[in-house]
Amino acid sequence: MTFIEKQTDPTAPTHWRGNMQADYFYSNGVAGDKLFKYIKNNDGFLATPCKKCNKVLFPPRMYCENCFEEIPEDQWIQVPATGTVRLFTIATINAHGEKMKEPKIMALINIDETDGALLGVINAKEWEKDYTDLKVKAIFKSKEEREGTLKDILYWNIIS
Amino acid sequence: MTRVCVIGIGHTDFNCMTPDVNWKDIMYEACQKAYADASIDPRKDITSFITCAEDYWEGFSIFDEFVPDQIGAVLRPCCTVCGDGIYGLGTAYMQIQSGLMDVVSIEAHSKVSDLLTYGDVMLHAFDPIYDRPVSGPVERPNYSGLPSYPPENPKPLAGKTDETERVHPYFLAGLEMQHYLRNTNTTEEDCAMIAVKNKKNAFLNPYADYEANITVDHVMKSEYCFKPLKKLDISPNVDGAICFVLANEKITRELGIEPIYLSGFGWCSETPWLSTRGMEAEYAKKSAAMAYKMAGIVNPRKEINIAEIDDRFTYKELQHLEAIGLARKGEAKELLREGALEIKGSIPINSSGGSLGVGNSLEATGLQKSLEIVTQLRGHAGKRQIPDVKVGLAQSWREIPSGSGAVAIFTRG
Amino acid sequence: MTVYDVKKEDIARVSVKNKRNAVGHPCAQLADPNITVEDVLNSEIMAWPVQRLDISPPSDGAAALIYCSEDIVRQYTDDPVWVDGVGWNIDSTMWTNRDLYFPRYVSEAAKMAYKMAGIHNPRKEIDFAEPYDPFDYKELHHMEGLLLCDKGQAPILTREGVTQRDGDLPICPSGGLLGVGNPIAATMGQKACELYWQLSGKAGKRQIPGDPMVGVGQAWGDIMQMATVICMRRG
Amino acid sequence: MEKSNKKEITYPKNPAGTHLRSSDIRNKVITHSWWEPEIQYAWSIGPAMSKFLHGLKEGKILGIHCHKCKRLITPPRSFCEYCYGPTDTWVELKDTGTINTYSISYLDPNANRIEDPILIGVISIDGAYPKPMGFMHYFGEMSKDEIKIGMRVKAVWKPENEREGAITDIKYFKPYGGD
Repeated sequence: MTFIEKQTDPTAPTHWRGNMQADYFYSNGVAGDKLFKYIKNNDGFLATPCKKCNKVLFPPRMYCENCFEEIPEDQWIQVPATGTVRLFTIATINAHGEKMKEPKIMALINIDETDGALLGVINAKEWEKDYTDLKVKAIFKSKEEREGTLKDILYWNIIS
Repeated sequence: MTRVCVIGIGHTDFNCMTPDVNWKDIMYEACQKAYADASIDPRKDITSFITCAEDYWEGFSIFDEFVPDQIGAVLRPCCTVCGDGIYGLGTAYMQIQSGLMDVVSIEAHSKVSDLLTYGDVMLHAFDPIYDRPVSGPVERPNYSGLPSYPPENPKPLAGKTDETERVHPYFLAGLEMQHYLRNTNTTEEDCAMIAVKNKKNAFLNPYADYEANITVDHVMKSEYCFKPLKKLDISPNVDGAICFVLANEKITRELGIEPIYLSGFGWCSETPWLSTRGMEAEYAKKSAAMAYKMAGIVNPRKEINIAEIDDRFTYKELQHLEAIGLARKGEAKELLREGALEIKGSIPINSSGGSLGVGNSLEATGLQKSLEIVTQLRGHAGKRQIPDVKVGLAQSWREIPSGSGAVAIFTRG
Repeated sequence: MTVYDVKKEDIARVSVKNKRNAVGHPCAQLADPNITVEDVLNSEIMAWPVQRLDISPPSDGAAALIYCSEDIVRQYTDDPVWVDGVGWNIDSTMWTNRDLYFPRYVSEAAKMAYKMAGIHNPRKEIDFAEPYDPFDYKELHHMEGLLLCDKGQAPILTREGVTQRDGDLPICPSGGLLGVGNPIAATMGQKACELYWQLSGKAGKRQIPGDPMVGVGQAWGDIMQMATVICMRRG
Repeated sequence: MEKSNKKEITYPKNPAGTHLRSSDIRNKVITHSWWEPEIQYAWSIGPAMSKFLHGLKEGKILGIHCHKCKRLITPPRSFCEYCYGPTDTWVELKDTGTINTYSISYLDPNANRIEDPILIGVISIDGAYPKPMGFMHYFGEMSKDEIKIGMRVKAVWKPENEREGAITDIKYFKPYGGD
């Protein structure tokens, strides 16, 4: 093992506390900027069709990661802010590993008219229910409060 | 081209916390043991050094700088791979096969007990624009250019009330588990059996920290954290360090070491877009295909004698088994129910106890898996030794939220 | 500065040269055709002896290169640029326990790369270099580490104009980090791109006269302890 | 071999990128996302550093010996990075030394300009060897014009009841005449 004359005093210091101060400012990127500017003024989304892969990509991007082709700006389309729950989980633990006051229903939602999906929180409180395949609709903040981030979507309401 | 051999392995014990030693000490201990195992002097005989570490786990913004001293690499070629230790094996493989290096040391470790905010660091790996905000409230930082928390008054751990509403990033595993169970008709009880099996195997492994004698009922009655994922479906974190020494065949023979070959290696990364990722562990499938091809394995189910599969969550072991072709889709649960995955079964999986039994050692996970395979191939596995093992496979995943992983295949000479 | 009695003016010359070199670079953030040594010496003091114009700014940016094997290179190009040698080396974490006036880790990395590239006399065989220059004194430090001149001689070569683009040993013809910008982890990419452009004759306004054959690039990292070196040769 | 794929490689369309000013963010010309991760650590300091910090609390600078390499190392560590063997005997060093290198910083740790510059540098501690061997610290009781490489310095300690087992238990190093 390590050195020969060892520390044997159990009252000696053992830990050094510190934090990593790291605040980040992320540009949404050219595609993200376009989407979030649209969300600020509309209750809907934009998507990008890749003609080569025959897929409508959502969230929109400048290029398709599958075929690596650029997607021209004139091909962007508008899609509604509705979707179908592909997967859900009921989360009870917060990031600190403690129990939250109330569970949250986290879902991966297939966005209508696209081949893409978005993570979201479902606004419901039935912990035993199966939410898979339910239709949901994004509920946005009021237009004045929107800041151009994903947090402009408050949660998703079940519509069927 | 030369073949690549494992000539030394070394590791510390794995413990849920290690307040007495720092990260340098555990790295030093593991490396020193590996170099002694290979009977080489690192300051003379090793031509290249590799560490696998990720800055946020460690708490340093350039972890590379803290590496050379304790692995013996001062004023030598040394690099840090930001990723699982298994990628270090791949890097070493390339360096040796190309003839650039003769003897390479690979180290990976976990000192996760130093990290007080594990969930937040993992959440930091999510896409900041499309995924992270969904996890819960975030305060808008102060942009005046001054850090908002001076050192004499650090931010309190539990913070403001809304911060405790930030969901733990493991919710993504809950989503994926649901997908897996639904698509393969696997039950939560099947997943519970994985926890039971691996924690039982860990009893036979002297360095494992989470051995336990539990039943399916125990797991089923543990609370839902991310339904359907339960507390005992999740591998708990652990500290530990592992070091491997690889060399070309000529040096291995000169040292008089019975060669264990690193005969196949593959790696793959899926898109980071959760929206288009299939949640089918495609990364494991592709990396295994690459490794099988390199190792000349045509029928993995017949040719592989033993495997260590990433089991950071119980369902992951089953999902990965199917992805790498050791079971057909939906068939992993059948093998499990038959007992084929037990140490005495036809294809023993995670005889070491896996991450569920040893603990989740973060970036050291890939090397922990490889360590078990090499120990088994050497015949040094003691009470958990599996007879007549010739070919073993280690597979590792870069954990949530990634779709990245790698596979290494070891063969006894 | 103390060990070799280097003048602040000679260090500032590096910054002036690189910011002027960057004028022809399409990605340059800090090109300035008219900058003088006085400008550098009069810029605000950050941490003496380092002043504002001695420092490269952190920049956004990305660099990409495509390598291919010798077997298939002719499918893509008739005049490849070869990667002849690479080297890397790291010194102890405990930087307060060693000499800081000669970067041994750079020289060890350079020796590894030169050996691979079959370069026996770097000063004669290397036509130009792109050493890492986040601060102007680091270019001088790294020239010595890359064994392109004797210890303490780099400032003199700079003063005599040897390291100018049309000099005998052009250093940072791209403009380096001081002129182009410092895209932290992409710096070696930036330098390797410049080696490629210079060696393939595609550097445009920045082209070094006289068809350079061999170039060396270097990056630096961590806490004064890590160096990587790459040698490229015209095909 | 078939030479079919050859393409002239050119610069990208917009190599210099898009200039973005802080006013563009303030005026919401572009949208952005922000994140302030909560990242805290309690690093185990390990047996060597523990003894060293314990020593500082008692007003001592400790070093550790490596017999094989004939080094007396400070800050101490549990192994010698040169021979890769364990280190052996603890030695109490003097709290005096020599300035190895220094800088005069006009910026505080958050890059704000300050009038009174911070003197900071590396000190070779007396008794530790081979030279240079020591650590980084602040300098005080000297002006920015006085400081020079090779200057003799001595530690100024915090009062005993304020020491907490940290490198800052030494307030700074001051000029030192005698030997």
